Amino acid sequence: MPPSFSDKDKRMTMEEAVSRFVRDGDVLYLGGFLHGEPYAAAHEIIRQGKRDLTLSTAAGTLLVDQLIGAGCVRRLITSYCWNPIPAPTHAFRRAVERGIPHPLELEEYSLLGLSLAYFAGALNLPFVATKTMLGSSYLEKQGFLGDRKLRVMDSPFGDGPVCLIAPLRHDVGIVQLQRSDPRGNGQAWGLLGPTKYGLQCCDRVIVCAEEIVEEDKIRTDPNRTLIPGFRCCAVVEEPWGAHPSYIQGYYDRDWRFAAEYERETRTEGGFKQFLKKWILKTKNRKEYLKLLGKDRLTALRGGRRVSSSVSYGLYEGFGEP
Amino acid sequence: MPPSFSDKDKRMTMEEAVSRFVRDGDVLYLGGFLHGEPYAAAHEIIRQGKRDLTLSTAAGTLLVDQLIGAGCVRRLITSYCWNPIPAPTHAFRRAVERGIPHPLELEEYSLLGLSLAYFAGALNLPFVATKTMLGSSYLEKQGFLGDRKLRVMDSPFGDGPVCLIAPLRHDVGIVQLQRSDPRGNGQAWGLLGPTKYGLQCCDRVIVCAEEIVEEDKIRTDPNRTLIPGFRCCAVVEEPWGAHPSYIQGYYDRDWRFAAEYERETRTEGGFKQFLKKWILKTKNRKEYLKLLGKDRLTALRGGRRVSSSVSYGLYEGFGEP
Amino acid sequence: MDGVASDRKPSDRERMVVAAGRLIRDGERVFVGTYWPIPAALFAKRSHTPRSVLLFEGGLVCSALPPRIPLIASDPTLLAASELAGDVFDTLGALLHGGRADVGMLSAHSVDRYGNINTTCIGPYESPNVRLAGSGGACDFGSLAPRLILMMEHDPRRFPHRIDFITTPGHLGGGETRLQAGLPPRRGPDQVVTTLGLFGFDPESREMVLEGVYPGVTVEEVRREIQWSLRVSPYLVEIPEPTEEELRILREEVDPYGMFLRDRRISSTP
Amino acid sequence: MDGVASDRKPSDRERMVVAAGRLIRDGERVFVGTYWPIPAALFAKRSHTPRSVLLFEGGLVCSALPPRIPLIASDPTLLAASELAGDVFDTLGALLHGGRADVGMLSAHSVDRYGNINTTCIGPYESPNVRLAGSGGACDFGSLAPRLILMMEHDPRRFPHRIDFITTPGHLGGGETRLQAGLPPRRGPDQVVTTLGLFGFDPESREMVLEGVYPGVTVEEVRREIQWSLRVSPYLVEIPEPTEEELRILREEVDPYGMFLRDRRISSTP
Repeated sequence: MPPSFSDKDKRMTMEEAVSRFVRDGDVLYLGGFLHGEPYAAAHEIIRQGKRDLTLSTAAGTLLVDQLIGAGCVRRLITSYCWNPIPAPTHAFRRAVERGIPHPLELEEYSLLGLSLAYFAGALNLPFVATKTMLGSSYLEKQGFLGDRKLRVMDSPFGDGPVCLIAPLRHDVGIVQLQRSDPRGNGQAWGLLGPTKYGLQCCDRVIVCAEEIVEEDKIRTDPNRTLIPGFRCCAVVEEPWGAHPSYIQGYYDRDWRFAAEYERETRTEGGFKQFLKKWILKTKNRKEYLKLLGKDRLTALRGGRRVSSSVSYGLYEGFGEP
Repeated sequence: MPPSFSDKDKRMTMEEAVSRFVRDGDVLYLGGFLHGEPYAAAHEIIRQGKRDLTLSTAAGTLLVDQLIGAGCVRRLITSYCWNPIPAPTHAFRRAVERGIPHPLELEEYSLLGLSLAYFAGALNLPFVATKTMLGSSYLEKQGFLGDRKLRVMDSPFGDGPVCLIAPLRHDVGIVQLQRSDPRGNGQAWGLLGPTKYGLQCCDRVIVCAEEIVEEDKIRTDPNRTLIPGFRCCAVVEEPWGAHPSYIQGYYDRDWRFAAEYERETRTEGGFKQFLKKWILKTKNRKEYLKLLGKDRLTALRGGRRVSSSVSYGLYEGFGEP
Repeated sequence: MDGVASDRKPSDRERMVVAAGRLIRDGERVFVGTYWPIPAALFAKRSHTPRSVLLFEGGLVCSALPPRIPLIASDPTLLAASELAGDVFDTLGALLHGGRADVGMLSAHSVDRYGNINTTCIGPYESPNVRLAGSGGACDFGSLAPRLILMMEHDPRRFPHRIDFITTPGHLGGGETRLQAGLPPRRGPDQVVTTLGLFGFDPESREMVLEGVYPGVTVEEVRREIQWSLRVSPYLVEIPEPTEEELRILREEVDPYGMFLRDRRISSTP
Repeated sequence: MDGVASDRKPSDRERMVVAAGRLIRDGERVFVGTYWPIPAALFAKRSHTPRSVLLFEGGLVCSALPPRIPLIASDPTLLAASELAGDVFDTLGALLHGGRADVGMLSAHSVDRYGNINTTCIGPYESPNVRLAGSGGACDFGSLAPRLILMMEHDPRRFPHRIDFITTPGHLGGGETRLQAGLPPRRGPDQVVTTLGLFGFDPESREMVLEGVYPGVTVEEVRREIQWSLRVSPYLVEIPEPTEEELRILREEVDPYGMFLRDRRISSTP
């Protein structure tokens, strides 16, 4: 049983969070679904040279590409890996096609299939049965999970062949979201993907937030909380931590960056230069943002569109009518 | 494939909604989990004398008791039926113990088991596997669902015996929640129980809301929407529609009412008097509330505790940086 | 608020609530069932487990104190104390079935010698003499909680030779039978706290064993309340009376209106 | 915003987007895959399906128009048009697997004669010559959508004799093979809209059949783009050119920046 961290202020730097809680060989879950990808955390993982990770994420983009190209990843669990502009993620391709910088083992699902595997892992269900993926090559091409991934059987309830999906489990998970309190009660809004269930599969959760707010503010709207604070081991305040992905209400996706990345990383040498410039030579997120420049950030801020507030009520005593 | 109702104003009276969309013999899902129980709708079902319903709900309370005592229910799918004060729900007991007003067939699960059956029904999954309920009598006492409810098998992934839960499906579902737009994009906050999944199992959904608001207001905070409007067939504006249950932020549970109900309905005659006074002799919710009295309602209003608002951002063009 | 003075002698129920509360350790994540677990968990939180987190089956995670005592596990007052409000899968799903909670607390109607709980029916299921509430989340607590504490008021009918329906699995037939049924290892009821004393379970046979009694309660008195031939621990202890401070917390802070302790919740004007 | 005037001749891509959009009926609940389905679904909504509801795999339900054209299915601009923002289970789960949507639209990399789609790899899976993106929600669309429309730009490599990986099941080996695999009945690809014309599937053999070509396109031209021996419908039609109004909507309202239609999305300064 993992320990309870419920009552502690768990704020720390990204450097400390990654150094303490991400270990070589871990099964590492990265939250987000094109929205809310934890780039700042991934860059710190690259800086610290973590190795032999099994990466699990709903959909890989530049983020996964960078971790692969930097040599951190030995195995990848995902539904997808591509640059959304759309174009290839070249480091991913080099790894799969040519074993550069080293071979990559794959375990793939459809997005719904993977989300169900996360759901099963979150609840520790023995498996979930589905009709998706039947007839596809996913049933034949099982990778390093072997027979602990999918099985086809005849439904005992008479629905014909069904696909059984086994639970996934993660050692550590990282999410970048809008706000959190110092204990890790993280809140997210906008498109949520399968992030809640992916995180719930994790023994340790690192919450990276655009803003740290008081616990009382979290309690004004507890329906937005993705995962309870006691499931969290570290809280990192990291504004712009999802760039070039986006955080709903905070900043837009940096489309130009994705297009530049695609061109610059077509060769191994180009990728190494990118890596050096944006990740290895920047000590932390602050330096990365400085390199990016204020104007670029300003251009990515959208307009404000504010939610109507609601009342949760206050029920204090047992008065007479 | 049920038709799309996406673009219509579906507001109508409770009388019309129940008369058009709840049919004798239906499998009827009632939303809520002690919070947000749709009393106004249930009372209208009693007034219209609907018969032979199969009632499905996460936890039965006075609401289910009244529908049973009034003779509307032939079969009940639930995890629980009791008066939360706590005390027996006497009409439920009379039906089960003595077949009054007529026998009641039961199909019971644990709350998590039932929630998983709703989840499977919502997604139309062939089944879900779990470790809960193993060793309990729920495995032996399968009722009218027969072998379309639960099965125990050895997990092909090597987890020993597991319990397979088949999906549940509902003809029509009713939910009482905080607010909705005229198309049925209903929003709820507070404790959510398994209501989202229970509703998603329904072919027709009746949304009863404390308030009807503009569609634009719903769009300021789309993360609160429980189920999309196109899944909804009728929208009823029904303030205090959950009394004596509660709606978070609108009114408290009427504990005194539950205690009075318990005493008054111990006998069949007492139940009939209650039924006459509160349901049959009131033509609609307005008359019920009048009978209850303004002072009693006022006493149930809690204080206000307002959520901090958040921005979803506005992303309009593709400007140069 | 009459009679909250801490010099009044503790009632049986107060002893039970305090004894159950003392079993909770600080920082634990506690699944709180409806009825007696509510004052017990809140008592613990106000006395010695300020960092415990209270979990409720309908989807709430609370590490703060609610403005008033909740009357059920789905009371609207809890939202002011919640850092997470979600659905059944957030709590019973990811925390209980997912194995991320520490302990569950349940009120039980009747229990057999292996801690199997019946809250469904007396007599045959299909045509019972007395029909009871059913499970709610109780069966889930019993199936899955790593540690399980039951709370019960005494009455010989509540401790029968055999129960007619296993609503919540305890140790089933004792020994390894629970494991054989496929339930997760190292779980099942650990303690039963009643209005007379405290019971544990034999680590081999999994049979209920009397381990403690309140001051002035005799083993014979307990045996009279239990239909089977009760085993008594060789290390039977006297459970210390609630301290003055414990009583003060319970009466003045946890349940000042006497909703649970003086049955005010079931009078018509609470 | 150069060149939006509707007197410019329609491009192949514009023909494809308009032809695909025309297949959507008003009020339909449309799963919109990333890339070409985005302008096609928005074109339909702005021209003849104002009441269609756009569904996105990550958890969005939108019946309003977004402030700008979304570049992917998870674009932040969509939140201003969404009446529901949730998770994968709200859309791919309850609406797609749950059977509450009408149609799915997908961009495909390559497709075989039975409409099976490969977006995973060319060459053996374990050591491919070319590695592609993978499924995302595409396999789910193909497995489950009651009606499925594929969109593809022509290139003979995109219509090979056989594909190396079934990312998204079409009609598998044709005939009843899809049903035999356990996939839900009455599903699988219905139409393939390309930059040359429109294909359907034979109701018995489930083989792709050319059903329409754009003005000026010959059957021979289409055959050259397809590696297998293509069947042509005896009722082959000429697909009407986009009308002036359709082109105006597409160029001025749907994609005024040319993000899709003039590849502005992949230039470095969008």
